[in-house]
Amino acid sequence: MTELITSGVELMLVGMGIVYAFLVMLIAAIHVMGVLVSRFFPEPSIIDGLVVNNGIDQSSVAAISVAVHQYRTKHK
Amino acid sequence: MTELITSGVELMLVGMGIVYAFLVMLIAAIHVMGVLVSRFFPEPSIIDGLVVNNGIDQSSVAAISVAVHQYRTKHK
Amino acid sequence: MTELITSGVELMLVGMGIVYAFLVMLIAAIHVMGVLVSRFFPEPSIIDGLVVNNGIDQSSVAAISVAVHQYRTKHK
Amino acid sequence: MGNLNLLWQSTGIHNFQAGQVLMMLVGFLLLFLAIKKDFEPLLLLPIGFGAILSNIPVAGIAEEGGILSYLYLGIKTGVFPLLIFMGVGAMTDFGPMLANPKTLLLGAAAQFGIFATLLGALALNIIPGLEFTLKDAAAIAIIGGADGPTAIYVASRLAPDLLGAIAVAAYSYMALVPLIQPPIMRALTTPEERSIEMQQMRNVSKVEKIIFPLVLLVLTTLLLPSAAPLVGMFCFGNLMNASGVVERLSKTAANELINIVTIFLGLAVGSKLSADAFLKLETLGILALGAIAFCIGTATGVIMAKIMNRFSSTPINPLIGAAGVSAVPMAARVANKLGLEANPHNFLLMHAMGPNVAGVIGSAVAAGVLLSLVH
Amino acid sequence: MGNLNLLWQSTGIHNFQAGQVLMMLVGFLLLFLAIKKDFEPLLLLPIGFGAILSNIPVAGIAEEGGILSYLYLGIKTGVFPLLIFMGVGAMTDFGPMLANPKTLLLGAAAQFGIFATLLGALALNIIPGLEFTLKDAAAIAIIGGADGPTAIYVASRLAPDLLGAIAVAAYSYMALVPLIQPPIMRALTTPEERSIEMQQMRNVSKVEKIIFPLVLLVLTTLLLPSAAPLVGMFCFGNLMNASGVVERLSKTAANELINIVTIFLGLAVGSKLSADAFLKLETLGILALGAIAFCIGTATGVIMAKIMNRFSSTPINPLIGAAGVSAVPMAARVANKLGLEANPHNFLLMHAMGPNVAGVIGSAVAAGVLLSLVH
Amino acid sequence: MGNLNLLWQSTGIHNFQAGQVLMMLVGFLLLFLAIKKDFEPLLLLPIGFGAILSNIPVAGIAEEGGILSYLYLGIKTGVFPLLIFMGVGAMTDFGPMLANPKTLLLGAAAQFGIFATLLGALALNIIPGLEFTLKDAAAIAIIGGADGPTAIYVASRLAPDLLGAIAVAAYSYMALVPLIQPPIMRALTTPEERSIEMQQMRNVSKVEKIIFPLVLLVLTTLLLPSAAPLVGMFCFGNLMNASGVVERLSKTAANELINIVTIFLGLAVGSKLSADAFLKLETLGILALGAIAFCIGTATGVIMAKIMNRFSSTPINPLIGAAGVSAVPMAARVANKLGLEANPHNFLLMHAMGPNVAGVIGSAVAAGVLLSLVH
Ligand code: NA
Ligand code: NA
Ligand code: NA
Repeated sequence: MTELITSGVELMLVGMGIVYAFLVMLIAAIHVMGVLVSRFFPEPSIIDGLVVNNGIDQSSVAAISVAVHQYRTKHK
Repeated sequence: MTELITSGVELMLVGMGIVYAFLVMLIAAIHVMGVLVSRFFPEPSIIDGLVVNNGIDQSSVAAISVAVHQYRTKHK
Repeated sequence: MTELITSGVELMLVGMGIVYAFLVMLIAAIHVMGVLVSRFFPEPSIIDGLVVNNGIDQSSVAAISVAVHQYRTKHK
Repeated sequence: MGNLNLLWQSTGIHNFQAGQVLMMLVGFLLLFLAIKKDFEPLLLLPIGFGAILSNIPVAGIAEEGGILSYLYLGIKTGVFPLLIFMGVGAMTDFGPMLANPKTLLLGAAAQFGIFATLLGALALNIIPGLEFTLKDAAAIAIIGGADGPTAIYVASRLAPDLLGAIAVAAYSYMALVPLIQPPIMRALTTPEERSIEMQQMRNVSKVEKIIFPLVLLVLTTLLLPSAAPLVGMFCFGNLMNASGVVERLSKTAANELINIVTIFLGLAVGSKLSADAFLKLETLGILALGAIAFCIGTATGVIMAKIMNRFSSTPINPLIGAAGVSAVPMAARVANKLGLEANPHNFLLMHAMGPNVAGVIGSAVAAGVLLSLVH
Repeated sequence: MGNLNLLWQSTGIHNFQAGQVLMMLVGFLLLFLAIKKDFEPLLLLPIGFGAILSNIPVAGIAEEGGILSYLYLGIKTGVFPLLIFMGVGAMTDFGPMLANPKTLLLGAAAQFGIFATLLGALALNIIPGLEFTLKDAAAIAIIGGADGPTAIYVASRLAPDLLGAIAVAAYSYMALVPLIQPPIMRALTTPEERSIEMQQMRNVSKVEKIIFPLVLLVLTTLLLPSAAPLVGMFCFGNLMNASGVVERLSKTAANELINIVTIFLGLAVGSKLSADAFLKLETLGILALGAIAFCIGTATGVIMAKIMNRFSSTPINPLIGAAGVSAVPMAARVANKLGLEANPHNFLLMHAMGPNVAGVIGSAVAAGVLLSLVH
Repeated sequence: MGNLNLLWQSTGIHNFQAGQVLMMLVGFLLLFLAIKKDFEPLLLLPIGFGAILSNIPVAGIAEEGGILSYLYLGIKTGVFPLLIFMGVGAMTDFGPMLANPKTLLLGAAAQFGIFATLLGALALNIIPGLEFTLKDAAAIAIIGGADGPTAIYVASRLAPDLLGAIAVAAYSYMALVPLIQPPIMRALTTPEERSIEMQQMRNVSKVEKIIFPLVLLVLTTLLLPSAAPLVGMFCFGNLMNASGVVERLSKTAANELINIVTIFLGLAVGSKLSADAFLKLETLGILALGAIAFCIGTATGVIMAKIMNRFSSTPINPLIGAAGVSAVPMAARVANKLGLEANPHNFLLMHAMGPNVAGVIGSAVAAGVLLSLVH
């Protein structure tokens, strides 16, 4: 019984230690990743994305929607 | 080794022969099928198909299409 | 042979008896359930349901509903 | 040249046996019925194709190690028919039956087709060459339940050798319901009876629809646990749908999952259409008995409705009795059609859905009786 | 009459054992919680129904040859929980966590619930009649991970006999998160702390989201390969989704496939709710320990956030620490709700998603520790 | 401390073998090709991830009892590639091929790549250290069929040890078709030939599309039943789609079912990318031979078209001959692109779909020849 509890305590200490160690290393890895990614894959300006929905009026939306519908019907 | 090559050559000749023979017979079968089908199942005039979309005007098509599109988006 | 037929007849009588007995008990159970449900879970007025669709006029509902119906019929 | 000779010895032409040719023709016939005649194509197309594949010589597609032998495990274990039953449950609306529980009696009456056929199968043993055991007879009789997965489940348990013929007969006759039933229904009813309009149905609350599958399961547990696998999976599918809280599960059960299993089940049933098992006198017997089963079930359903009219104040159109054989939803549509013929204001479809789903329960109960009494 | 007698002997009434009746009532209770109380219905409805089916006498639905015994193979092999984890991965967005990686510490802290419970389970052995081995204790402790598939996977490996109770406890307490967590969160924080608004998150690029699951997998491989099946399948699903190049696969993984497996897994878990395995003192212990695990995990998550605030310039609202137990996404919603209560401009949902998914990783890591150290 | 030591001994760092590290790098390379270069991502992403998972030390994900070992059963039994072939069948339109059956000859000619590669593999045995048996050579040769499921099916039957390398080579070269084919096509044709416009195709009736898969199956049955599993499942999928009567089944076969199987198949193929099996001289040989197979198939397809132009009045653009290798639909698109380059009014896409699907049939036939003659 006491032996079981002892291994339980040890498991708790080792376990929480590993969980913390693992996630701390993951934090480090994420930071490294962030640095590398922003150096080698610089993010394209967000403005590109915003323009997309702008120029189009409602009737075009309807037209596009018809097209999409036909496309989906055919390609399902 | 030479024996293996010999069986390889033989396999190549027999194999390509079979592939050609098979596909030539398939061509013949398709021709026969075409003749039989056009005799026993004469194709209905294509005009039948064209009439289908006639009664509805374009704007309704657009409206329905928008509705269907929304429906699909929600219920996917 | 005769023995087999005898067991067949017996099986028929017992079988139909069980089927009837089972379904008669199910009818009784449904009645009991109906009584209990209407006592403990009184049905909310059906008007609640009707109000939901109010903001939208009937013609739009009809149009969408036609579209959805056609969609479902085709894509079932 | 050795290779060419080897290849010739491995051709189908060299290896064909007459039985295989005949069974492939049976397969093509099933495809024709499915595609051209629209006979239950969802099952008969895969079954027909499975029959063709499994009778290709040399290829061994249905033999140990072939793909159809693996798919057949789903039938052997009972998993496939039960999953289909779950999906059917998820598609079933018990509303019309709950609105008018008396119609359960019609679903009960129509099961007489099952037990009469059982007797018929045993009687056929007087024909020399036919030797149906009690198990065989029970498996054949279940065709009269007009319910595909139930028939396949029972046949896989009691008479796996007859599975192919039984499944083909069950689905074929279900497809033939619009031809088989009307003459019988007309013969047993007067135009006045067929014109009877039924009272509008009460509204069934969502709570009742949720509780009902549980009630049904409890009753099955108490009285007839041998029907519990079938009824249980059906009720599970139904509860998923009726409860509305697991919509993504019930939709998958009623669509993608049932579709996948239907493909596999159909091919696997087809793999049981081998010459050895199918080209026998027994098969003719099974086909004949199946037709009789449908006729008797239809007739007893109609007669039961007429009897009930004697004792009840609210009138029942006897046509909906025929829907008690199940064959959902064709039998209900047939009742509706004949009702409209007799009286253009007589819409019976919803009223016929009651006995129609009652027939599903009824044949599952009958299956339970057979499974527990026939060993 | 022989038949009637035989039939009577095969009824459920004749064969019922008290334990089966009780377990069916447990099944009905789970259905009630799922349908009426909306307690994790996607799992508890199939589990509850599976419990009912497997306790039907005579039918043997969960015994060898019954459908539930076949479905259980998917748990025994570990395939089902791993496929669900893959689907969950395909549904998970690591964006909020990558935007604020510090929140991983909250996900770590909340796993203290797991290890405290492990100790608690061992301590409970002083109660006469309770005898949890180290394996049992570890399997019970994982309930504190608040992650269904992880709990089922670990339990199926370490203590299959306790699987039913553990799964039921795990999903029940996840459903109870909105009741369990708020009092603890309020007790450990001041209104001022709960009002803390957090800085807007940076944008996370698509490239980071693609690379992260691979980084996570590599770290797992290097440090804790015993967690690799769980973490690996999760990362695979996540990569399919994040990469955007296999949309049809990731959609199927996150919809139809996970739905099918959820139905099967739920029924199969339910099949472990037999009277023998469930109606024991152990189950009470498991339920009590599970509740404690959730409470401790919530508390340590909140406390960790408060500690971090001591050492960090950018403030963290301690409420989001409670989301570290995972229970995605309920725990994050709870944090959001309490934040809004204290300060109507305080939207914490996105901030809480970080520790929320970190908790999934944390409990998978804890699972790996347990699987590699407990034999 | 015992625990910490135990844990250290269970880390990946402690247990890594050089081969595993290399194979994980191969896995990452495949992911890079799939995600960044869009190389057949539907297969190469799962294969790459499977390769990583199966080379994680200690975890044993691909060893007996690991999830990948269970998924591999689907390949070992042949079920997965056949189900994929069924789904591909349901997505295939034989219309363009039926409109111009002569293009079947192009599909035949391109299979020369297969048999030339077979000879090449045997010839490679002169290199010390390489020892390809006839079975190995046949499995490698099928890469030249440019058809993934066919290659996996044949390799799983004849040379399971080479399965990983063969599948990777097959899918990689299919992805490389837009790079591999154009130089060969340009070298073998004049600008005038590339400018040839082809006559508009006749309309193919629905009846022909329904009957064709049956005709193909009958011919396979008569002449080459060893190809019947592949051709049969393909025709089944195609018939489900063409008949139009089982739309819900054919849609599921072409979407959810093929997606699920693709995920499983990809992971399972990846599990065969172990260091033992992959990091060998043989793999280099396989990669080299695969490239040669694609080149030869492309060339013989083009040359066949030029020969046919000598003897036929209706002109054929020789570019569409290259589509005979299959690699649907990339090869057809390549032909279309080169046609437009030479003549902006020259739309070859539809015309190239004929030889393209003919190539699928051709390589299935070639697979049948190999399976029946190589033991
Ligand atoms: Na029935
Ligand atoms: Na967790
Ligand atoms: Na090919």
